[in-house]
Amino acid sequence: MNALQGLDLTRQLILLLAALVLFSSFAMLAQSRLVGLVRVFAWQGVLLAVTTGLVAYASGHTHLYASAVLTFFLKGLLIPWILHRMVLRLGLESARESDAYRTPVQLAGAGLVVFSYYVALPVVQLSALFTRNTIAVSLAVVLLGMLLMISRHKAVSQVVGFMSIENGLFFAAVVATYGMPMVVELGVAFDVLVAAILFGVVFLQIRASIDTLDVDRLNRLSESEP
Amino acid sequence: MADHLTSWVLALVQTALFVAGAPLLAGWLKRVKCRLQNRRGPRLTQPYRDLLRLFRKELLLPEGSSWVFRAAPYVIFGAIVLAAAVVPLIALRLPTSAIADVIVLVGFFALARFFLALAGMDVGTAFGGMGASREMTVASLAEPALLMAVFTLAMSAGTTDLSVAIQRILSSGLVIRPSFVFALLGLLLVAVAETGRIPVDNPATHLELTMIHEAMVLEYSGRHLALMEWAAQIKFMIYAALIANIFLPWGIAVGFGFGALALGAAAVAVKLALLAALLAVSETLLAKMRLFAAPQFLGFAYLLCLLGMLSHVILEVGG
Amino acid sequence: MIAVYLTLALPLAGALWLGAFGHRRSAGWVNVAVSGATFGASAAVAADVLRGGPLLSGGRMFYIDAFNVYLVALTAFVGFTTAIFSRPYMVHEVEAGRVNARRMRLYHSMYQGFLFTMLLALSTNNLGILWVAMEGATLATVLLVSLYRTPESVEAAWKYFILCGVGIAQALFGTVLLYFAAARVIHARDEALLWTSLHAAAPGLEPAVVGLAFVFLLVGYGTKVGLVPLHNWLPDAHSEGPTPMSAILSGLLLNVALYAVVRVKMIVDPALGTPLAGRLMMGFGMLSFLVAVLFLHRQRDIKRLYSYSSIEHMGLMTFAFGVGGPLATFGALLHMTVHSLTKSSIFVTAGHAAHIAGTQRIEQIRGLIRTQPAVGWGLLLGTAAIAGFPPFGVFTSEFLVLSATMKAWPWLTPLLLIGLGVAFGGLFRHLHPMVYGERPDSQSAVAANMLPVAVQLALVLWLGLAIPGFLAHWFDQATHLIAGATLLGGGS
Amino acid sequence: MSLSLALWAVLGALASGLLGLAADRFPAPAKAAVFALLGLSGLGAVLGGGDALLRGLTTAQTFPLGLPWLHWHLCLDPLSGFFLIVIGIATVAVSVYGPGYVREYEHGRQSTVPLYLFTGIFVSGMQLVVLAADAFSFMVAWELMSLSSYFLVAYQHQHAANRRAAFLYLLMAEVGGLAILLAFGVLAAFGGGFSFAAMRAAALGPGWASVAFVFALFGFGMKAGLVPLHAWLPEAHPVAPSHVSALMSGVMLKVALYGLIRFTFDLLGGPHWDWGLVLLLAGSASALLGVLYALMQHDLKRLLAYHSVENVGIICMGLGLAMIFAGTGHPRLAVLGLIAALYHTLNHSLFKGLLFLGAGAVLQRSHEGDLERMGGLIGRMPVTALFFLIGCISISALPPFNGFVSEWLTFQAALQAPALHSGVLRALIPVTAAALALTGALAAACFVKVFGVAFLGRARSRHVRHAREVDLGMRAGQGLLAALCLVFGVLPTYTVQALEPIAHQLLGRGLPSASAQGWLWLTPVSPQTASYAAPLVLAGMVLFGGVMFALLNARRRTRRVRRTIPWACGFGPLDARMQYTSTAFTHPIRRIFRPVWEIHEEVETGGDRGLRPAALRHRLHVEDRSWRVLYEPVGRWVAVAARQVGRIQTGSVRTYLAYSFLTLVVLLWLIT
Repeated sequence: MNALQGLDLTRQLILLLAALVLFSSFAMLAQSRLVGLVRVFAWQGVLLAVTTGLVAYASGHTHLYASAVLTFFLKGLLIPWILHRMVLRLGLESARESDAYRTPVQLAGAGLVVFSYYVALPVVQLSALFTRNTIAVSLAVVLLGMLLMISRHKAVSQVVGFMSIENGLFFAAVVATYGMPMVVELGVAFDVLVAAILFGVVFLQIRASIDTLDVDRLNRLSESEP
Repeated sequence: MADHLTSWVLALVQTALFVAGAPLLAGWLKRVKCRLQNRRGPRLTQPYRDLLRLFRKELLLPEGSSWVFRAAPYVIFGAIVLAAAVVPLIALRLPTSAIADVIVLVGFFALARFFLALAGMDVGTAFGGMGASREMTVASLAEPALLMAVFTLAMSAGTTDLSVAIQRILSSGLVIRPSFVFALLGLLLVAVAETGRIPVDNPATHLELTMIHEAMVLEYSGRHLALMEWAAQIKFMIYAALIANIFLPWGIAVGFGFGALALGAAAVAVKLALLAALLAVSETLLAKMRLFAAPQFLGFAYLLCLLGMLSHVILEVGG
Repeated sequence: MIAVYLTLALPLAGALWLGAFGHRRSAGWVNVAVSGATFGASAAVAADVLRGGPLLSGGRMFYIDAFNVYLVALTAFVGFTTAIFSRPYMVHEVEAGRVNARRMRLYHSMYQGFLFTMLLALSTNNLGILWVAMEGATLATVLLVSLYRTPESVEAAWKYFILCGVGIAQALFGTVLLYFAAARVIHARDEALLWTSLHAAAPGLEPAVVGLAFVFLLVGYGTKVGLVPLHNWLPDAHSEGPTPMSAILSGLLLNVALYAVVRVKMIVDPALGTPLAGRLMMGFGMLSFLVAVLFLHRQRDIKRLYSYSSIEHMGLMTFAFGVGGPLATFGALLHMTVHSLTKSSIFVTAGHAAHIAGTQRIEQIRGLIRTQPAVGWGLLLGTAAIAGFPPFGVFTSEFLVLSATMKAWPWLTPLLLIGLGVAFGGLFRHLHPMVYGERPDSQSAVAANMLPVAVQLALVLWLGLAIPGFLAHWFDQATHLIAGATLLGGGS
Repeated sequence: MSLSLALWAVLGALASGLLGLAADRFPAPAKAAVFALLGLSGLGAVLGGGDALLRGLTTAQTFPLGLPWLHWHLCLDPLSGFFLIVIGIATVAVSVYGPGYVREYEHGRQSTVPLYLFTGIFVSGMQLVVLAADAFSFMVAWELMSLSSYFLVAYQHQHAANRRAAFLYLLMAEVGGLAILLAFGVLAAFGGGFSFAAMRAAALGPGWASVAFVFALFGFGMKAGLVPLHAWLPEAHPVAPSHVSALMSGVMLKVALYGLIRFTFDLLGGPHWDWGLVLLLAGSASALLGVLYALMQHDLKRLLAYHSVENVGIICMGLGLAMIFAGTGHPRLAVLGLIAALYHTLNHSLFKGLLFLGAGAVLQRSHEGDLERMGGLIGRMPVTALFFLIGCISISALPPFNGFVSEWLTFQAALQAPALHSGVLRALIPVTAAALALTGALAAACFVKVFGVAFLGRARSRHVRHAREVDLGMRAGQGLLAALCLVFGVLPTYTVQALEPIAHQLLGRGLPSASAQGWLWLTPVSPQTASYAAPLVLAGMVLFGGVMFALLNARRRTRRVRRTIPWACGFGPLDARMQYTSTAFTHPIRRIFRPVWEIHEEVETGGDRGLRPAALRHRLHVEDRSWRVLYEPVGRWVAVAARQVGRIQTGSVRTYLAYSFLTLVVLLWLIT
């Protein structure tokens, strides 16, 4: 915290980036085309990478640079690229999510942001306003990611939502705690990468078995009366 | 010791009196009844002749019957005579009455009935089964009512020993207890049912659809039948003696002096004669009822006995 | 310490080797051999701990204490016995044409990979690594769930992946928050996620953050434990994957996830100073228990049936850990052991039963005792054991949990008892027609190796009759760690 | 000494079961060894229990089994000694009877291994229950008993009805076991430990004590078959192999009663009178409904099982009276009630065991379990018939056999009601006694039916016509029990004396008045109040009946008898179908007590020929009302609840995500 005292501008920038990350989450909620969704997701990754770099610069934790680079390649390039390829390969370029409930979902998203602040309020009483805000934002991004997953029918959208949850908590890790220990961070990155690849594999399997990527069609296994 | 022996001898004599007197009571009953119905009626000793004749007759056994059929008359006779030995007839404090109390007495009757019903079923005819079924049904309703009456008595006398109970009633003098009135009425009804009299059963009928007791002994002949009949007569007398001596105990011998015993014998003879006459009157007035009216009849008996019990608990002891 | 490394290295090496050669006919044996060696190593770990107390590796990377040592051994053991079962089972699957060579490679490799992640999660001292391992477990098994490529199995895999993925992501958020709280107290950054340091520093952590973290961790790992209403992936994944995987999922993964929750609770309790964590666990545990027992009544698939039973038992354990106190904790620890032994053996038997009948549908599995007595009796005894009949060990642990509940929360005991009764009815109403009766013409005996089942049930029986001294000692030490009081020292 | 003997008995039974594992490979030696060991085990139980009972000793021991801090406590005191005897006698009889009986299964399609194995475990479980002196080992032994007997019930699982019965049985056992556990839990929570010693020391308020009692009554009552928890019993007991049915009905129910006695009289401390009232009423209801339901059965073993419900009711009436008297400060009378209950316990195990063995003999020889297809067996199986008749007389509570004595004692206890202060109790207890009288009379009716229909008359089916007498071992097994029925009926004074140590143990005093007049006279309260001289009764009956027999049959001329055709209303030769059937026999009772059962009766007349129908079809189903009232609703509730809960699992992954999301949000909201 002391290190940040004199760097007002950086802090402001980080807050701005936080706002942008949050905005990108909303953009994802608003985006109905899959291709667009993946693109916004890529931007979120990039924003994350930039934030990481900025924090690294501000805090002087050099390992965060590595993290920033990793994030950029992984979340800004590689995973969006994988997803994009999937979309193309599955012939979903022009696929759109249905527009039903778009507005309520957006409003719910706004509510979630307020809720996140409400939850974060008592948490960091001792901490500076800045940290509290970043925690709240990352919490909001996590919750918005879940909202995205709940409100979307397409498997690809759900994956994007999932990845954006990861982005949210990664954001918290970077901004609030200057990243995790390196070994953990590497492990997490590895897991995320494997997850992305596996998602691709499962897409193909779903596609092969039910001929669509609509998750609402995956309802054979249930307990309620047919 | 001599006293001990005397009492045992007396007990045996009393039992013998029971056994010997039972046909006489039956004859008396029949005679009174005939008179009431404006018939001449047989002689008082007719039942003895009947028994004698049966004893002399050839024994016929139905085909397919087992040893149960042959053993039943003896078991029944034994159980009933044993029951007779327990009931005070002319004297109290006899040692035999300590062998069994009134509950055991009921048990003896039940044992006799058990074998009677089995014997009825042994032949394999429809009659036997029918009689057994009806007998057991009636008995299973009569028995709780009987015991309820007995309990009323036992609770107010504080004992189930008949001899002791009668003694206590005697010693308490003439007290009109509502419980006893109810119990007496109940017991009368039960006795009617248990001994197979009108209106529950009719010993004189052989109409296939109505008989109970006769249906079971239908296949008996000769000495077996004699034993069965005799046992039934003794049973009737036991009930009569019970009612007479419990509710009107006066006259019964408390000591073993000759005078007391003679008085006891005379008193009980009068009481039994009156009771039999009363029954004859009721049998003349009433008609036999349907089998399925019997539950109501016995239910009423049970109710009376229950009332007796409750009035004892509530009126005589106090809450 | 070498034994610990060996325990981890062996399955990792096995995973790599089998990834390359797992399609060979000998792969099943290799799988058995590696698992057996791992079990041997884990036994050595256990012996080490028994002799010298808790082990802490050089870089404080790994930590084995009384709480996880028996879980390590148990995990390796169940992994081993299931591998024995898996060999003929998968041969049968290959012969039936349900699995091709490539998938066999995947299967064998991932089997070892899964074991590796489980053992890593148990033995690591770092909550971050714990998370990585848990996520790794999901990743290792997701393709196993869809191994048969039927629409149902793909669907199950998707649900498994998404729900566990989201859950585990929440756990990561919780971990981050914990790290955030710890960073304030522990200044060496690399140590702030070490369980040993966290545990030592726990009373100084900021309660608000820790509370928030616990919620995320509970929901996250709770998803993997199968707590209602986060359990929905569990029956699907268990029923659609190959049976050996169901056995190790039920016998191991759920345990390890619960282990993670309890480890976290051990930090959270001193930090919060309130019974919040326990109460939440009790609530989730009870809810899971009650809902799962009702689900048991509606099942049509044998493996699904037993997976709901797993939810029920995990709920009970969570509840017991939530109740806290030495008696309940001891019971819960014992229950973890006996449940995983029993349940994995049940799944093994159910797998054979499904092979016999050619389907997993309960209504088509009939007359097992007549068809193949070993399988029929195995299923019957296993189910009796899991339903909590003495002298099997499940009874002992349920007895402890119940009596602890009776002391602490008497009015909750009737709920538990009703639940156990309903669960029993649910299990046996389906079990009865399966094991009893005449053999249908369509069924015939299959090659089955019931030795693992017999060994495991015998162990459960042994635990029900008497708990061996060293195990009781560990349980007691773990109880001391978790509940802060021992049972043997001053117990009733 | 006595305890180690009892432990050897437990081990013997266990070893017998384990030896049974070899039955597939070495059938003959395994069978011999199994039953020999079982018999030795029973003998050991009788001797060990007898030693403890007669000498009034209490010996305790712990075993390093069970929980690390709660080893198995085993203890043999007079109460457990008595129940060991009960178990032991039946075990001995079964071990003599068994080898002949299982011959039927040896060449059947199922292996005899489970039969031997679980019989051994079952017996050892029962013995262990009465020896256990802490809640944990008690529960282990208890459930061991339940589980192994369940496997025996399911032994002949090819019939769907048996499977259903077994399921129901285990379900009830589980539920009952849980209730017992709860009862122990309440005590343990107050007493600070699970050993019986700690529980005795528990200081409970009356409220908690009543809670514990209610749970115990529910749990043990379920096992014992108290109405309305009895419905499983007549389903389960009859479907086990008959010698096991004898053990289940004859002994296992007693073990449940042991639990009840142990729990209420010993562990809970002084029983309250209101518990006694509850037990008395439950007992009366069981006795009466049990016998009424039994009357309507025509499956022999099922009928016997319903009679077990009845007899358990009678025993509970005695126990209830004992509790009422003990709770109102009349320990002497409480002892009377307790001894009556214990005596009936012993008696029921004897005659019910005997009857089940007899039923097994009939079943084995005729392959008929249905009374309506039997008849005339007395000519074909005379020895079995005689023993069965003794059983029938005993269970019908007729003098001079044993069933009568214990019912008589129960009546005597009930008649001491005037000693009580409460007018309600004074009035109520005789009414229950009258219910007992009704029960006894109905039981007699029922056994007239059983014996009359099964053994007397003419054979109703081909199998029965060709039945033969069973082998020596099976006859000996029955003979043993039949002889004991007579012995315990004729020597009640000794028996009551032998039971006194239990009264000393539980109620702190004995019943010296019972035998004050010498061995001939049983005078439970005082000679003035009531006396019963069983030996004289027997002698008198033999005397009077015998004298008459001798007199009448002495002369040679009278010894010859002629056989004639019985009168059949002139419808030609007598036909087996003309006989009264079991259903017909009970028709009057069915009409009188109509509301007790659920009766589905239909009469179909076929072949429309006006007033003379060519075919007549009568269908009668008499069902136990407790199904409709108690069991079906529970099943329905569970089904409804399961369906409702099933709705949450929709199958949609988005819904599931929403659950996860909402859980998170709610929890976050909760903690802030």
